[in-house]
Amino acid sequence: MTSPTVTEEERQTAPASVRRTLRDRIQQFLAFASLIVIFGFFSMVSPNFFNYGNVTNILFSTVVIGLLALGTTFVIITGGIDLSIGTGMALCAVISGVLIVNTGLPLPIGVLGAILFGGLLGLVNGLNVAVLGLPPFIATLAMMLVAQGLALVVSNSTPIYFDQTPGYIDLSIGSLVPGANFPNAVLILAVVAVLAGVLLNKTVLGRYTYSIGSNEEATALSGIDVRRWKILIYTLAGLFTGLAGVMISARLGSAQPATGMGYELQAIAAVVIGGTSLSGGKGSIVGTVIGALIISVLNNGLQIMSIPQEWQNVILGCVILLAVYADMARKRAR
Amino acid sequence: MTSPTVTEEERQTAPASVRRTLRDRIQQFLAFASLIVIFGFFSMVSPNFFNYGNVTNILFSTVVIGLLALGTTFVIITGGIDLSIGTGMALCAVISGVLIVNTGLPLPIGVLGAILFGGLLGLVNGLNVAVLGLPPFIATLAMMLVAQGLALVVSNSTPIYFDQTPGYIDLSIGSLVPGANFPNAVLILAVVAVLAGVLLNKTVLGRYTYSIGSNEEATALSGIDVRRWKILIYTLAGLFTGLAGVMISARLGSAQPATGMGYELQAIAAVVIGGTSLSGGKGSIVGTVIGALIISVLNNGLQIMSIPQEWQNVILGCVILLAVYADMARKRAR
Amino acid sequence: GGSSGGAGAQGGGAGAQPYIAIVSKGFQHQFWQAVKQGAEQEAAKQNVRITFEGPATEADIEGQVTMLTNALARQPNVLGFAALDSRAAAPLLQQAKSRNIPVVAFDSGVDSGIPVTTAATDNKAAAAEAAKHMAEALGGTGKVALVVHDQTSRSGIDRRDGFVEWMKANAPGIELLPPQYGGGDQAKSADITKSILAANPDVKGIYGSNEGSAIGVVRGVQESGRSGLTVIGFDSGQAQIDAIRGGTMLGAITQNPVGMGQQLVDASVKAMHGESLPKVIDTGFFWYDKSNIDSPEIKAVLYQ
Amino acid sequence: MLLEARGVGKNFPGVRALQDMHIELRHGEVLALVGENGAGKSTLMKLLSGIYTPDDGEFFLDGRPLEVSSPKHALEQGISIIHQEFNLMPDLTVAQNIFIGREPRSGGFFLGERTLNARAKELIDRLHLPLDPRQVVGSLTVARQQMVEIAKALSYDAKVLIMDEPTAALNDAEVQVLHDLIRRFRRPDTGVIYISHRMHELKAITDRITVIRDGRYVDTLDTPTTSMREVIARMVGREITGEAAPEGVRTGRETVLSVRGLSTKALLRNVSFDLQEGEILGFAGLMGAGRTEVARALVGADVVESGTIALRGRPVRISSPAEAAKHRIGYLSEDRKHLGLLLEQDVNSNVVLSSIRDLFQSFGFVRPKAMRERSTELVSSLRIRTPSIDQTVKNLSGGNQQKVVIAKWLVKDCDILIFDEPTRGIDVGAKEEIYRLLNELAGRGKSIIMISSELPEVLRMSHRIVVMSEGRVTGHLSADEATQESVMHYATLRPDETGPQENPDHSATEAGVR
Ligand SMILES: Nc1ncnc2c1ncn2[C@@H]1O[C@H](COP(=O)(O)OP(=O)(O)OP(=O)(O)O)[C@@H](O)[C@H]1O
Ligand SMILES: Nc1ncnc2c1ncn2[C@@H]1O[C@H](COP(=O)(O)OP(=O)(O)OP(=O)(O)O)[C@@H](O)[C@H]1O
Ligand SMILES: [Mg+2]
Ligand SMILES: [Mg+2]
Repeated sequence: MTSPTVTEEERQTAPASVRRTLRDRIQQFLAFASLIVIFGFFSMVSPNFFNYGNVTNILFSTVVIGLLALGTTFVIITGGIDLSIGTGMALCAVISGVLIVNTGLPLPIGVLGAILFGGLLGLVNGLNVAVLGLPPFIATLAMMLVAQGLALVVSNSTPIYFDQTPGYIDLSIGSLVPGANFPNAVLILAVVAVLAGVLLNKTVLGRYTYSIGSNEEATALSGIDVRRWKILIYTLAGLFTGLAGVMISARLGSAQPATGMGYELQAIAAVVIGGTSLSGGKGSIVGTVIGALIISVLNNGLQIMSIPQEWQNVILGCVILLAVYADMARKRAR
Repeated sequence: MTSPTVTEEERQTAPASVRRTLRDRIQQFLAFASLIVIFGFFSMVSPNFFNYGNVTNILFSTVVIGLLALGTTFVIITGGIDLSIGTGMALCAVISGVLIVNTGLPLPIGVLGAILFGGLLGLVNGLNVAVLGLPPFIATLAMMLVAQGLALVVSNSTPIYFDQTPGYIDLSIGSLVPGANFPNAVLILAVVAVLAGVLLNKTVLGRYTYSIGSNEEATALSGIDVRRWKILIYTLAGLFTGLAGVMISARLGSAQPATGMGYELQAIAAVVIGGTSLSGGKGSIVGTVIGALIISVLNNGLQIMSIPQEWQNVILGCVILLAVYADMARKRAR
Repeated sequence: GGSSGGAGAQGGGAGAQPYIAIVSKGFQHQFWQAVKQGAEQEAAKQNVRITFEGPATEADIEGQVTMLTNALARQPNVLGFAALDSRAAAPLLQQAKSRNIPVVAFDSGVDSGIPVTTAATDNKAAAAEAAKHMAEALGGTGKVALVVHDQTSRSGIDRRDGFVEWMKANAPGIELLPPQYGGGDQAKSADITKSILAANPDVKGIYGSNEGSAIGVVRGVQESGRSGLTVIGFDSGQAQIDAIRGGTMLGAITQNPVGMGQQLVDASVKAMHGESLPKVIDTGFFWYDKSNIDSPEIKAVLYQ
Repeated sequence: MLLEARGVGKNFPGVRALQDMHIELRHGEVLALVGENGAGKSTLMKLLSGIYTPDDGEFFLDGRPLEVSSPKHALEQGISIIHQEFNLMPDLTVAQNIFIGREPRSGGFFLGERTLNARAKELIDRLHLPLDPRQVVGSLTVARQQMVEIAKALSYDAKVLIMDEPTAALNDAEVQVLHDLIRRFRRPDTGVIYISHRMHELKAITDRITVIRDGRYVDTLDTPTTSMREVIARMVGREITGEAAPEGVRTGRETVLSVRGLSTKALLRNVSFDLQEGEILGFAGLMGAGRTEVARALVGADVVESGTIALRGRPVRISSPAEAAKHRIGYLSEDRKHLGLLLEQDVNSNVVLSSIRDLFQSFGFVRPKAMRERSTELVSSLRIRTPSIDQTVKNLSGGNQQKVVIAKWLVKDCDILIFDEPTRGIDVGAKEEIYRLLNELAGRGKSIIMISSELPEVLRMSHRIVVMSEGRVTGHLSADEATQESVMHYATLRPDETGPQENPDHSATEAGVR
């Protein structure tokens, strides 16, 4: 990590806008600092924390929450929320199992099918929010319940095992680099995060995501088809949910219909810890990734240190408070 | 149920304000309609649904969620959210056990202590939100984790039983009216709901709750000490959480440290189904009570009909969508 | 934030004291606390260090897998493991094997040859025992309802299926209602029980498949003011013991959680020293009711 | 005929906003549309931009029937609008706001951010606006936000440009810039509809004036041959006679508020002034001079770095508007939408908001009847056009919303009232009423700070004037000394030109009044 340095001269001659970008960059680096502090702390107190194996573990355990958080970042920036991502993920995992194991479709088609099914769930959310005008909280709460039930119905309340398709499991725990023992899941998360970043920062979709969250009415008055974009954004979040379903079932070697509840809260927490505002208009992919990492570093570190389990949540809560407070205080200080 | 009738003459001469109140009343009656429709449906399809015993069951099963939802209605109207009510409730139950069973304090003092402890949790939330300026989602998420951990720590991960204090259990399942088999818990919920209604509609606190939710900055610039009122409102929600802790432990005859997670989402759902907007400024106690009832009528009715359980959530989700949609369509139609 | 006081003793796998990492199916519930207690007792006796952890709910399979990963990162001498879904953990168990960390399974079996032994109860047989007592108490006829804690976890499925299969095979006069699932939450299970009673006034018996479900059933029956029902539960805990003494509950099946914890640690120590172990250590289950609840052998396996 | 409306009508629940309205915009002309607050001007424009659909009547564009189904549709047909209320995305930058929906793209989907900023820069330079394309709009002052709106509207290649009170937030210099822009926009194939309550602007920029009243068409007059007096008479149906000079100027009264060396991190440097009992103290200056910031710092809405505030000689610390209110100081914000009103609530709730605790409660319980009585009283005394005090404030016309804000502070009985742009968006008739009100308040011994960007207003109302420039006080003028020229002299004085008057040591709190 090399922090950008500027000579005093440059700073004085640089136009305001350039200076601003610079400051933004430094600030994101500072947001990173919370994470680094926590990381450093655990490295010091526990000999088993900072080594290749455990850092890989941390990254690996970030994958599912990370994917869900990435998708929901878009929704939250529009000022919405998506509670259906947890159980929706379980349903997509089951669909993947049905397609690949029960139906015997080829792996790539099954995976694509599951992801697209996630998109379908998102589409329904989007229609409910944008066309029927339901509050996102209600629309996605209902979808959360429906997906939970359907996952059980479709799977007949039994896990679906992928033992016969080892390639599927390799999607998660396999390693592209032979011998490196670096799970593919982490690579996938990285690639998807970059894609999400590009989508949010460099495309029209991203621009309208911020615009809608910033002022939905004004966006509509500027001639933008807000409905259509909102539907698209929820659908996009659904695709991430679908991918998360694939990745969790690949990790577990099975589609578990009863999991998923509670993941939505963790993913939303990651997004908010990462500085995205629940009232919309503000947020970043980098922030979300940092937020997700903060949560998994904390979980991992506390477990590695063998802190009594009842205390782990207490500490987790306090550290989250501190991290967010520090981030805010810094922003305010500028 | 007699709907108010007005002759054409009255309507024409009545001043606008009176007419509006009337219309409001009719509309609240209409909001009630969703509930009635669902209730009527179950009464028709299942002979065992509509009878004294089962209606009492429904009311009784509404108590805990209802209490949590009432408290959190205030917070949501300010534009905030409180995720800590579920595990906070468990912690308060444990505190009640510690005070009454382990310490041997007299019952009323123990109950009061538990409720006040809830207020303390709320106070901490309020300080974090109003003074440190943390987003309510984060502040209360952290409190959710902390309370969950503390409930286990304080209780040593064991339930605390109230069998030596039968009076405590009677708070919930005892019946004031002898022989009527009408549980006290329902009476308590009713009384508290009325109090909450008075507080929200007739007091300065209620006024400011709405004002803060409508436009916090404008409220502050109008010379209102927004911080102080927000702290008060979160504290108030905490008191409700404390009471819910007392009521659930009285019902179960024991303080269960591991429960609570998930109750917050149900309570928030009840509030939102009841027409309170998560973006603040709008909401009512009557709505929240109706929302909580809709959820428990649905749960009860589907179970009574012996719908396979995996379908129950699917149906629950769809009905919630429909109920909220119908309510919104009606409001728009006016 | 002065709450990190519990962070004291831990020192990686390098210490002189052997270290056994135990990952269970749960943590907060009484049953697991009793297992933990047994394990701690035995650990003190054998002078080994243990850690005991488990996910918040039995649906959190990924959480358990992560805990297992982290437990392995702590370099234990032996790994104790109660799998929520044994196949999900297969790669990690493989990793343990390749690092020469013996695995001792407990509570329920692991579908693989890796564990050196399994200290477990046969949940299906235990549930069948419950069914037998139910049928006897009802004289072989009547409607029976099931309030089960979970529809996807191993223990939930076994305790449901063991009960149902025994009834189908041996008690044709008993009519079983479709099982309802309360997640082991007492209040929810109580509400479910009351709905069942409202919908089926002629129910004669109800079976609750774990502590939370069983206590919920008892509460539900009490709250609905019904009497003359035969309630059979599972596991122990003070509320259930009281219900049996008081007559609301006929009896219950208990496993021996404290014993399970002890056996687990004992077997782990043996595995560490390379001693040979039986493939299965049956930790057993017991039927208890008013008649034998105070007997020493039952008292020993109940937790309050 | 470029644009024509015939027999247009529009009803809202309980309100007949427009009735048989007609309007004719010729090619190449600037047509003024005037009328009292709530006359229906904005409603007519919203019909033209597709936000509402008319209940009756038709529109014609270049003689062809025009139906507008959505804002987008309006833009496509060449109708571009600056709405009375801002329609900006505060989290986006200036450039992003201007070109929202028309971003330069590559591959149809990827943004060309550099091109976007370049285009915005070009546009801004062409319009001579003091904006930086990359600045986030939410951090701009109201006036600059208004400029973004103007740039946005002009960036469309429009035939008809509609401006709904574009100058409400601008001062005279900026109004000149805007008028230049309009003159350059006017071509033989285009036309402008210009809504304003500032009568002297109409003379300067418009060709004809259409007057409407109570949702009905009244008359159309040729600007050059009409006196503003006539226009006003048609608008309000009566003669408005306002005094042209400040009323009841008193000197040598007790100083109630004395500010010394007030500085803030962002802008203010060593601001000092005194306010006397029963005085109207005007604050003049160009946009961004820091007048709003003085007010906010005074009431504790912004953090003060250094400086002292004394009330009747006693030093006080005011760290929040609530404390200010306790000291009987009230602040009426210039940004009514974001800082002044609870838009989703009714008139009644807004009017009583700041005084519930003082006037409308007993033992914590509110007294709804007392509140309603007082609200009703104010609605009629300020002539707020609303079907009832239960109307949601959002549904009031802009000017009437402004009156609600004023009503709120009239209910609360403060000793010191700071009015920041109190007549923004208010019609001539109502303006007179507000002037009368301010004078009456001062007459009752209240002390008033009036911040205004309309110089004539400052001159006519103020007993004394404080002039600011770039965060510093550059001049104090008595009513006799104050003229357009003298105020503008101090307002354009660069602080480094003020020589010895300026104390470079910011921490000095003892600097006297000059
Ligand atoms: N959405 C609405 N619902 C109800 N009434 C409305 C709505 N919009 C406008 N009105 C009413 O219609 C009337 C005309 O309002 P409009 O905004 O057109 O006035 P205006 O001429 O622009 O006034 P101003 O100069 O104050 O901006 C007002 O009485 C207003 O209260
Ligand atoms: N929220 C803000 N963030 C950053 N800068 C601000 C903010 N608000 C005001 N400013 C800056 O402070 C300066 C003074 O603004 P202020 O509103 O006090 O001026 P004013 O004299 O009241 O003029 P007007 O209200 O006409 O714009 C401006 O240059 C503006 O850029
Ligand atoms: Mg208007
Ligand atoms: Mg200003």
